[in-house]
Amino acid sequence: MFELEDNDNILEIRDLVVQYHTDEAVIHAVNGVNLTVKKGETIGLVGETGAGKTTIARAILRILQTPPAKFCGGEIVFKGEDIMKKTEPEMRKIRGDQIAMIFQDPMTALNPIEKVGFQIAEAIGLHNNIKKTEAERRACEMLEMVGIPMERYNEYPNQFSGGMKQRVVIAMALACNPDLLLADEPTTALDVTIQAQVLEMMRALKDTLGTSMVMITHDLGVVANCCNSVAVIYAGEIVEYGTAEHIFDYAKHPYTIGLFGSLPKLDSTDRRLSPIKGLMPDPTNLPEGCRFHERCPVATDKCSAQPPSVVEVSEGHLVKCFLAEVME
Amino acid sequence: MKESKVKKYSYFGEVWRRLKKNKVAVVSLFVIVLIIIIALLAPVLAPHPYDQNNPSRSLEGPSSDFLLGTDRLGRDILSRLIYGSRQSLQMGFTAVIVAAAVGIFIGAIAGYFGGWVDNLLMRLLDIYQGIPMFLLTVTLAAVLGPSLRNAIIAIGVSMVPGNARFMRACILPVRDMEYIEAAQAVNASSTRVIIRHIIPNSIAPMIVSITMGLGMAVLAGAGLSFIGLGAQPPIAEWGAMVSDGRSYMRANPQLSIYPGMCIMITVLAFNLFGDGLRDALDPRLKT
Amino acid sequence: MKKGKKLIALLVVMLMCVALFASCKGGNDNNNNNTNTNTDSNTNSNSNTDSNSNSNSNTDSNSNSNANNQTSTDGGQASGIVSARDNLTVVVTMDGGTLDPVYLYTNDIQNALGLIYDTLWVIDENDNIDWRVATALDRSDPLKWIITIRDDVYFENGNKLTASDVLFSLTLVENRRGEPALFGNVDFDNSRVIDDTTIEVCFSIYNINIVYYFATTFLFDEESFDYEKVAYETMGSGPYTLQDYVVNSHMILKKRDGYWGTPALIDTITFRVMVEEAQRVNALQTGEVDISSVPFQDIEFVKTLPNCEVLMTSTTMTTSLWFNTHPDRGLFTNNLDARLAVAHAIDPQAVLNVAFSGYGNLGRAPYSSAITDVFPALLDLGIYDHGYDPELARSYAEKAGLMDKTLVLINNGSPSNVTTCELIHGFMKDIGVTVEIRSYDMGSWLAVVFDGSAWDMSIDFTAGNTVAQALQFWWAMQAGGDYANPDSISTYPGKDRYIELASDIMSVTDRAELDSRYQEMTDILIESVIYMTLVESVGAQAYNPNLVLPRLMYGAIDYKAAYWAS
Amino acid sequence: MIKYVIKRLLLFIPILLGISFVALIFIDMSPGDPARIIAGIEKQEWEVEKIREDLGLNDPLLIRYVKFIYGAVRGDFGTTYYTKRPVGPDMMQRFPYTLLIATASILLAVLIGIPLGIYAATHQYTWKDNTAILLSLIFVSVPAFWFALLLVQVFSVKLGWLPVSGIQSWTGWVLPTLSLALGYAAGLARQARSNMLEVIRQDFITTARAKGQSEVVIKYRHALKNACIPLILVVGGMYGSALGGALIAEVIFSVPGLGQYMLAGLTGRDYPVIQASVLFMSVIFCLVILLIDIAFAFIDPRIRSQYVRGRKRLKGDA
Repeated sequence: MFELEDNDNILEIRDLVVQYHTDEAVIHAVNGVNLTVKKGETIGLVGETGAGKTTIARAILRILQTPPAKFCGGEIVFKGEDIMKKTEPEMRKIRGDQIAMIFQDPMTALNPIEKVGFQIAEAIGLHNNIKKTEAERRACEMLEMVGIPMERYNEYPNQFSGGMKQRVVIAMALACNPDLLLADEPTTALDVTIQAQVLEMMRALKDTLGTSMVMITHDLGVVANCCNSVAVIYAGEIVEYGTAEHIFDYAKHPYTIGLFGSLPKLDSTDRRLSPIKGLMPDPTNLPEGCRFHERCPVATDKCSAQPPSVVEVSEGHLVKCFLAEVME
Repeated sequence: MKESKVKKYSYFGEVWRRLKKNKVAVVSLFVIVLIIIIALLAPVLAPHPYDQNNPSRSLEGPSSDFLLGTDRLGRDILSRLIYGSRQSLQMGFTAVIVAAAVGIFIGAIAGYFGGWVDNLLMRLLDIYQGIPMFLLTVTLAAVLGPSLRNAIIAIGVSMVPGNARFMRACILPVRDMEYIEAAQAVNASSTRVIIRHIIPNSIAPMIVSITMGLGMAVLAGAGLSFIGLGAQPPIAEWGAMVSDGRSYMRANPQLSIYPGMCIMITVLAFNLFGDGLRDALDPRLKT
Repeated sequence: MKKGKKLIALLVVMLMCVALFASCKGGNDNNNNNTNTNTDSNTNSNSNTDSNSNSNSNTDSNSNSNANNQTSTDGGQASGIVSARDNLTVVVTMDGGTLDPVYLYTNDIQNALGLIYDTLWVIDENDNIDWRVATALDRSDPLKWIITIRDDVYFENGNKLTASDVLFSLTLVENRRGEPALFGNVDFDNSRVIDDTTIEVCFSIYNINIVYYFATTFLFDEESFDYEKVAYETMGSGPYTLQDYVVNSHMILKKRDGYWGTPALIDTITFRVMVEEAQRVNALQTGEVDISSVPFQDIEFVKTLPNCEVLMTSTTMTTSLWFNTHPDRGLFTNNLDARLAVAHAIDPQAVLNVAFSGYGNLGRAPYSSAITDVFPALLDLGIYDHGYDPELARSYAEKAGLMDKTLVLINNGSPSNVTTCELIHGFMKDIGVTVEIRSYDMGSWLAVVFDGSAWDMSIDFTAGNTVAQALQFWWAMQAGGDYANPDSISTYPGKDRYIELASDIMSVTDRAELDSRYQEMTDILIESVIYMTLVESVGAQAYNPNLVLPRLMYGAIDYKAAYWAS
Repeated sequence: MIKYVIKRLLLFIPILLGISFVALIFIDMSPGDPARIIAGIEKQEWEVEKIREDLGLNDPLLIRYVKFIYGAVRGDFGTTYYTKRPVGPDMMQRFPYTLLIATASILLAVLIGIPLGIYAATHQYTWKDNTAILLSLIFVSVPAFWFALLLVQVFSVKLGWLPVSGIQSWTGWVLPTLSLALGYAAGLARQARSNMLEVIRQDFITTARAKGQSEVVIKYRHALKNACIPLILVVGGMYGSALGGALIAEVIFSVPGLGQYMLAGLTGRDYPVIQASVLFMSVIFCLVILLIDIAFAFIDPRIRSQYVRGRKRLKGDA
């Protein structure tokens, strides 16, 4: 493995802006996101659906369909090089080998008419010029690692259950021992028991292979379970970033608080949940100032006038809200 | 409540809004409406009655009183084209509607009930489809006697198996959807489920196959005229005009070209509109 | 902007199609709206020639190059289009589907079989006997003919053709096709073979047409004859032998050495089946075929082709309008005014110009010119100069009470008949009478025609080329008329006298007697006017001018004697 | 798999019996009487009656049906009314030509249609896509016989490359096949295009892309294979109609096929010919459907895998 530069950040996203241009309107999916991922770290991206989490992940891997999607600015620095500047062939070398991705719906993530083993071997074969038989042996190895008997190498996706399929997808993603794993709501489509097994397995693999991971989810339980640090996303912006402890115990941003407020807690006695009122803002015309001010219980005129700046409430705990400035 | 009303209206509004975006579909819709208007106002629009022979002026080129010239019997081609639109559209629409109605019914029942009903109906369709379409149309036209009405029935009847299979293929996935089980849970009667839930939801692809089917029906009519069992003279029908004109292709190709163009424009318009409709109805297709 | 591109693509494709259509417009200028009136079509066709000259000139050069290398095999060079000098390609319009002459219903293939099988004699254009296998015919006693035949005729398998073969062949038609009428009056029981080269044929009653029937009866080899195989193989004694036969596609005949007569002059003759009339003209234009019938609308064009000459041949077909006088229908029964109304309303000249593009003659008599040439007296009967007079027709129609009625006009679906019906529909509409046209295919038309209550008028052609056939045809038209029981025929004035004259007309030998009988019979028909001849159609045959084609009866080509002049 | 095939084959028997019975009913109802057609117009009624008696047209429907089936089982389809030739051998002589046209045109349709459709799908939103669609639409909307005559005008008369008609040399086969194929190619192109568009949007394509697979491989291996499998059923259906559609090419290009034989039989009310041809065409048609279903089950791993693990129930075979 080559030597990293001074800092051990494996991924740095600076002021990333991504928009979707369709005939009717322009959708502002990502509006200036800044994020850093340290080596071996697992960062959780949390937010409601449609906040732009998946767009960020796909932007990192540059697999966004460019007719509708459009990069409007910002940099994605991966191991010191800006992904944006890379040519497509170079990108192809990185995809699957250095950055891998796991998708949400296992049911449709696998090619229905190709053997499971073959699909994994294909990933391996793409990035190391080794003989087919060698690639197949490695694929079998990966299957064993994710807890699938090697004999099922030649079976087809429709012969696997949801959970098993997701294991295959994970095996495929980790086949080339990537440095960064992007997991886009890997367990949402699975029921709870399988979810726990899959998360457990991912964490074990992550530790043995030392991969850093970006876990995208709207399930706070998953974040608590396996993320070192957390970034809360709202309407294409990171409104709060910090370690898991910061977010869970010392959440400052009204949206983050609202998120936790809408979670039933076992030990609490209050009868009613306090969900955040209203709906996600329309991405085609986002509100002025702080995107959250329409739904924010503690919003002031200032909030709707200008966008708040990022404030470091405590060491490593950033919040983008005027209230935070006051509190400090 | 405001929201719920918006929801109901928006489906068709949504479809119309998306359809409007697709310029080609709009143009085709305009052409279709134009043809339908021409067909309805045929007697008024046509400068001459369609069966007005004047043998002395046969096969004339375009002139002041015969804008597109005359055919072999000296009849004005333009008027025959205008009347022809009425016959061809009538042939197309009725044949397709007959085929769609019967097809949907059989397809729905076969798709919904499954099991031995499905098997029985499918085997019946096999028998039906076993007899090649052209033989079916020719025999029906021969049995019922050669006339436009019988040609329509013959074409419509021979398109039933296709529609039925298509409908069944649409229903199979829909049948296991939750909302169907939900309806069954409320023990709605099977017919109610079929009519209220299954058919409307599978109607989208059906509509598309109907618009495409229209083109096929007009062409099948032309084919029947080729074998001599299509529309009966002196009725003006595009297919028959193309078929009659084919032996004059060298010196007077216009006898075939004008009706041929009309058929092509109509079929093109319906197919393009069908394409547009399908994209509008199924948004996922058109990201 | 994206949508704009779609429209541009639409235009591009449209232009391409128009160009494609225009290309098929032949030589004349490409814009569709040039004047195309009948007279102009000549100018068009002239301009055709110069633009086509280049494509044709190469056909000429090819055929010339063939001329010098005589040994070239059949026309099958790479282009396979140009006919070599020792190959003749003839187009037939329909394939009978069998090689068994007895069951062959189309005369195209019959001509082809005429080159494989021999016949006793052939009737040439001016109606005299052209001897073939037979050398002499003694008809002194009309009921007992003595035929002497040659003794040097051999079949392909080497068997000698003897008198018993001839008698066998004559009886063959009798018992297989069950056609008593055709040979009805040949008494085969006491016809006998006198010696190897002479036969005695006896008749129960004399029929002047027997000489024509014998001219078309093929002579089989009795020893090797097989009732099954005759439909698939041929064993003839004629100048050609069958090399290849694919039904509905082609039949290739090869010259046979060992033929008793003067050897045929052309090595291989290919008969190609072409059902679609437009294709026949295309084949003539590319030079693929040498002889082919031509549809009327293309005669002008074919005349302009350098490798084509068009010969008009008289046919026995007359397109006529029948009135259904059967009492079940009643509209025309004993209602002369109604029939005259229709007769005056129709302009036969228009029918000739439109349905037959002007080729053919105006109908003059109930039968074709082939008969009136033999019996000229029939021509000046004045029945058929009805004269196109709409006003007179309208007055008759009012008198006959046709105004509010709908007349049903049926036809057997052949294109010229359908067009004639459409014309009649127009003419009758002019005098205020509605006519409903019902076109059938041949099968259903025959069924409807014999249902006296189902139709008022019918357009069809009478195929009768002999008086006998024409007469029988009328009987049948009276809805199942039957010699044996006259009361089955609808009543009209002079019926009994008509039956008396018609029943034994075929045994009349004296020409004067025949003339007077026909005269009287036709007078009776005038009164009932059950029948109006509109057009006596002709045939158009295109052939390569370098060919010499001797003619037989009714314009049939004698291929045996045909040869390439240059 | 074998068990399924046998089941389908056994199912043939009732289908074919059904088809021939329906055909007989159609014939019986149709106007026109073969005896009169054979006798021609001159014959008297009693003669026609005699012919009708010999042909056995007076026996009741059921007896004629049983006689026909009894004969068909033994391979004897009776003789035609006009030429008195046994119908069986006649059909065998003509059938290869129809089979050849139908197969050649469907193959050509596949070779032209599917690539055109895939090309259009992979170049969506460009003028290439629109032109491909419009081209295919135009071929779908032009009557086949008219198009055939147009082809003859251009390729035989104007350019002189191909013979006008007749199948004596292989060049004679080009135009009939082309005129029939383009109609089907258009249908296939549009089907292939919509399948391809459907497949390109699915998640496993994004997964493949995430694996670093090149766009070309994704399109022409993953997507193409998924898009083409359902096309097998479409081609199967088309093949059936091509057997019937070949008639137009047979009439115009003088190809001695079964279509013309059947049409002549129909217009001439030649009952043995009609019954035998209907039965024959239906056997071929059902065989084609069965072959297509088996091929589909065999090629599509989703269905084949069901059999490997012994699960018998086959999801709807439509």
